[in-house]
Amino acid sequence: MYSEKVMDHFTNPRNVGEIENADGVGEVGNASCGDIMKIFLKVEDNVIKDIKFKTFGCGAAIATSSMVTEMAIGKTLDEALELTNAAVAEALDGLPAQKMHCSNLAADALHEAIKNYKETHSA
Amino acid sequence: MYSEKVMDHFTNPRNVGEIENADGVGEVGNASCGDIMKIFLKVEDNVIKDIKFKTFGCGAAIATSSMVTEMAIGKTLDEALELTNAAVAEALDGLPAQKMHCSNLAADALHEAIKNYKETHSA
Amino acid sequence: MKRIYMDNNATTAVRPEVLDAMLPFYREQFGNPSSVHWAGRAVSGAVEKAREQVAQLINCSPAEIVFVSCGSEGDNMALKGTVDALRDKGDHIITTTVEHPAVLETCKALEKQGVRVTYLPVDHNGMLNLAELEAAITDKTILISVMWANNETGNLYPIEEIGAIARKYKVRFHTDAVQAVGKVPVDVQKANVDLLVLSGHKLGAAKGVGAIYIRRGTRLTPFMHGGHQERGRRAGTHNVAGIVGLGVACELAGAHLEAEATRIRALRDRLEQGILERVPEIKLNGHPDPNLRLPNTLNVSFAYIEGESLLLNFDMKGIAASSGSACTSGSLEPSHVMGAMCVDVVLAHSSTRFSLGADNTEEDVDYVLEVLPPIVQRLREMSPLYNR
Amino acid sequence: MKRIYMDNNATTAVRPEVLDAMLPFYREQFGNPSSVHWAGRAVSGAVEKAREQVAQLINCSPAEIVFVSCGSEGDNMALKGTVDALRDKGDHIITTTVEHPAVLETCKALEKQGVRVTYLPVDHNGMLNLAELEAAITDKTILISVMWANNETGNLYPIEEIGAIARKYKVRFHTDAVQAVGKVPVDVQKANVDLLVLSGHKLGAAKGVGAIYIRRGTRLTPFMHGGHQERGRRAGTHNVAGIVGLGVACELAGAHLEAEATRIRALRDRLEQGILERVPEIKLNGHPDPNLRLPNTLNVSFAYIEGESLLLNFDMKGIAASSGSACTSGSLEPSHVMGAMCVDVVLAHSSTRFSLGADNTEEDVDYVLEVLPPIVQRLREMSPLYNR
Ligand SMILES: Cc1ncc(COP(=O)(O)O)c(C=O)c1O
Ligand SMILES: Cc1ncc(COP(=O)(O)O)c(C=O)c1O
Ligand code: FES
Ligand code: FES
Repeated sequence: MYSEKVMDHFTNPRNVGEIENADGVGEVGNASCGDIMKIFLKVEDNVIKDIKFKTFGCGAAIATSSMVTEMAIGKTLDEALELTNAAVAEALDGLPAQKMHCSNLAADALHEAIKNYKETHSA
Repeated sequence: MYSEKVMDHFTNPRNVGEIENADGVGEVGNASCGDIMKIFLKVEDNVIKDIKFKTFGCGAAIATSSMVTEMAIGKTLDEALELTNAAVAEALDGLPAQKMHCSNLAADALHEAIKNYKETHSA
Repeated sequence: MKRIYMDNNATTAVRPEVLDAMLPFYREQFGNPSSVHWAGRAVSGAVEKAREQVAQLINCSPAEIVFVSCGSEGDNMALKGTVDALRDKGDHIITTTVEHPAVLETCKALEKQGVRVTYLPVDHNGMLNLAELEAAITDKTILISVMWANNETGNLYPIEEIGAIARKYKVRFHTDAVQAVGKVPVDVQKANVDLLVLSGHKLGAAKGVGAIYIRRGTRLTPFMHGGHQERGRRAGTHNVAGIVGLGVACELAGAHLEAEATRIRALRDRLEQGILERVPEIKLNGHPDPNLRLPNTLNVSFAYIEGESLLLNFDMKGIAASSGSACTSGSLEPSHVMGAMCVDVVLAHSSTRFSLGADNTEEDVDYVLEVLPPIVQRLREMSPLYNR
Repeated sequence: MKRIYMDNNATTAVRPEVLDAMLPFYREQFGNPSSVHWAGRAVSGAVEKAREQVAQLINCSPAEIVFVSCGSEGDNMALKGTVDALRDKGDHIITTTVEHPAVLETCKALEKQGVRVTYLPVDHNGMLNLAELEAAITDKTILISVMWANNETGNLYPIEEIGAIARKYKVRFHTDAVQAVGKVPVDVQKANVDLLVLSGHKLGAAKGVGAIYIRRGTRLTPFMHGGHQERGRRAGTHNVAGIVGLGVACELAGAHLEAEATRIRALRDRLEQGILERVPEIKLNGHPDPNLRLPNTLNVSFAYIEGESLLLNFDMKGIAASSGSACTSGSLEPSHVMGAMCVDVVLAHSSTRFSLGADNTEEDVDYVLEVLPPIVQRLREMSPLYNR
C-alpha cells in the first residue's frame, strides 16, 4: 500500500517531539477524524532552525509529518510557506488515494506554525 | 439418481415392441409433457399371455414400462387391475421424487389396455 | 471407460494453470484483501492483478470490473441495479425470449414490482429482428438486455449492432456474455456495451466466481449491500482464490482465443456433419450457419426420442452431453429456448446439446459418431412415435 | 520473520483437511451437479453430503440449508427476501446498531423502499436491553434481526431469549451467525431461529461460500433469480469445491468445538490479562466478562494512538490484527460498533481487535505480549494527545 519512502519515514520518523518555548506552534486536524498534527518551530533570522512534530494518525499522517519537517528545516519562512501538501506527497513517492484527507495536513500544520510565529513575533 | 433395478430395466427393457392384432391397447401420457406410453396385450382366458410396450420418455418412464409388463404377464385381468403405480415403483426399488409425474403412468397404461380389451371383447 | 465430456456450456474443468494459480491462496496467502497487515497485503495485489487480466480480455479498464459470485449474480445485479438506479427515468426493459433464466426470472421478478418488460421473439433459427427491437424502444425504456451467445443453441447475437441502436436511443445496454467470453472475441468498446456479465466456470476457472463490467459512469444500485469491498459496488469478502483463477483463465483464453476457436470449430463441424450424415430424421436447432454460432456448440433434435433417455445411454458410453427435455430439468416444460424458436414440443424434448471444450480431440468426435447412431436407433425402436 | 495471525474474525486460513477435500472437485469431479451424466452425478452427491454436514452443526435438517456465496449474501437474502414475502403482513424490522454492514446497509437500502427499521441501541458494554426489544415490536413487525456474536467485540447476544420473544409475538427471527458458527455451540432449534446465516471463510473453509438456514415453512422470496438450483431458492451454478469444503469445515468444527473453544479461550484470556497488566491507559471494548464474548476475541483501545499506525507496527513484527479506526477502512468514521457503545471517538480510532484461531499457540501470545508494550509506548510518545 505505502511506498518504501513512506514506510521509512513511518518507521523512523525524523524530528519527533516538542520544542519547549517554541517560537511557533501549529495544530491541524481533528481527533474525531483520527488525525491531529502538531508542529513546533524554532526560528532564527527568519530561518527555520529547528522543527519538531507530534502526530496522532495513520502511517501516512506520520510519514508526511516527518517528511515535512525534513523539507522545512533550514528554509526561510517564505520558502517554507511555499511547501505544498502535494510536494510532501511527491517527496514520499506518492500516497494511496484513500489517504488524501490526512496527507493533506502536513504542510497545513507547518503553515499554521509559521502563521503562529508571525502573529506572536510581528514587529 | 436411479436405483440399480431402474438402470437394469432401462438398459435392458423387457417386452419392448408391439403386438400385431393385439387384444387390448392402452395409451397414456402426452407428448408435450415428454412422456407417452403404449401397452399392447394378448389375452387368453382372462389371463395376460403376452404384453409389449413402447415408450417415449425418460429413464424412469422406460423402466416403469418394462417393469409393469413383467409384473403383469401371466396375471389374470383382475389381478392386473390391482397393480398400482406405487407397486411398480416399489418393485424398482423406488424412483426419484422429481420423476413422479411420469412414473405414475405405467400402471395407468396397463389399466387402459385392459379397459380397451374389455370394451372390445365384452360379449 | 472412455470419458468424453461434451457439456462445456454447462461447466468446464478448471484448467491446470488456473488451479496452480489458485492453490497458494487457501493456506499461505489466505488473508482478507481488505486487511492492512501482511496477510491482507499479500492478497490485495493478487486481486488487482486478476482485475487487470479480466479487463484486458474484454477491453475495458480494471476499475470497470466488479467481481461477483457467478453469472446469475451478475445478471441479477445488472437488471435489478439498473431498475433501482433509473426508476425515475423509466420503467421499461427490453429483452429476448431466449435469455438464460438468470435474466428471464429476474425480469419476471421485476414485473411483479411494476416494471414492464418486452420479451422479443426470435425466428425459427433463434435470431432476433433488430427492426423489432428498435421499434420496441420507448422514452420509458431504461435497459436493453440481450445475451451475447445463447447457451443452448450457441447462437451469436449481433451485439455491435444492438449496441449501436442502444447508443442511438441513449438506452443502457446489458449483455449476458457468460457463454461468449473466452470462446469468441468480446470487446465492450466496439460493442457499445454498458454492462456485461461473465462467469468463471464457463471458461476454465472455478465455480463460484464471475465478474460484471460496469462502464465508467453507469449508475448501478448495489445488489449485495454491506461492506466497502469493490469500492462499495459489491459487499462480501473477496473469493480470492476464485478471483485469481478467473484472472488466469481470462489471460489464457485471450492468449489462445483464435487458435482454440479454430481448433474447436473444426471438431464441432466434424461432429455436426457426421451426425447429419449418419442419423436420419434429425433437426439442427439454432442458426444453420455454424459460423453464426459459438464455435463449440451443436444442438440437434433426434426425432421420436426423449432427451433424458438419450443422455443416459450416452452416459453409459461415457459421453456427457445435455438436453432441453423437461425430464432432465425437473420442470414439466421443455426448453424455453426451443419453445421460442417454435420447435415442435416433441422435438424440443429430444433436443441434445454437444458443447465442446479444451480437452476434446478428433478421436472423441469419432467415438461419438460411432456410438451415437445405434443408440438413437435402439431408442427409436422403443418409441411409440416412431414408424419405421 | 515470525508471523502471528490474530485476525481470524476477518478471515481464516483454509484448514488442510478442508483443502484436501476440495481439490478433487476442480479437475476430476468438475461437473455441474445439475447435470444428468457421470460428471454431474459425481458431484451432486458431494453437495448433498456437505448439506448434511452443515445441517448437523447447527441442528437442522439438510433440506433447510441453502448454499450461498458469502455471509453478506445470506444477510441480504434473509432481509430482502423477508420484506418481499411478508410485505402484506407489515413493514417494520427490528435490528441493532451493532450489526455487521451486511445487515445495516441492507436495512438502509430497505428504508429507501419504505420499510421502517428500529435500530436498537446497546449499552457501554455493547449489550441489548431485551425489554426495549420487546417494546419495539408492533403488529407491523415482520422481522427481528440480531447477530449471534459481534465481529468487533466478540459479544455474544442472548439468542435463545430473543428467539423466545420472537416466538411469543410470532415475529420471524433472523440471526447473522457468521462469527458464531464454529466457535460456540449454535442450535437453531433451541434458539427458535427462523433464518441463520454463516460464512465459510470464518471457520476454516474457503472464501466465496456460505449458507443460510431457512426453517421449514418460512416464506422467503429468492434473492438470486434464475435457474432451479437449491430447489429454486438460490440460482447460480453451485460452487461445488467451496461447498464440499464448507461441509468438511463444519464437521471438523463440530467435532472439536468444546476442546478448541477451551484452548482458544485460555489463550485469549492470557493475552487479555497480559495486556491489561503491561500497558497502562487502555480500555477493554465489549463485555467485561470474557465468557460473554466469543472465546477467541479481544478488543482493546490503546489511548492516544490511532489504530492504523499501531497495526503497521504490529505488522512489522509479523503480527496481524485489525482496528476500528477509520483510517484502516477507507471511510472517515471509526467503527460504528464503538460508536454505538459510546466509546469516545479517539478511543474508537485506537480500538484494536485480536481474534485468535486454530493456529495460535501460547508462544504466539507471549510474543505479542513482549512486542506490544514498547510499540504502544513509542507511538504514544509521538502523539500530541499524550502527556507523560
Ligand atoms: C458478523 C458478520 N456478518 C457478516 C459478515 C459478512 O460475511 P462475508 O464477508 O462472508 O460476506 C461478516 C464478515 O465480514 C461478519 O463478521
Ligand atoms: C447464458 C448464461 N447466462 C447465465 C448463466 C448463469 O451462470 P452461473 O451458473 O455462473 O450463475 C449461464 C450458465 O448457466 C448461462 O449459460
Ligand atoms: S418422462 Fe419426463 S420425467 Fe419421466
Ligand atoms: S490519519 Fe486517518 S487516514 Fe491517515
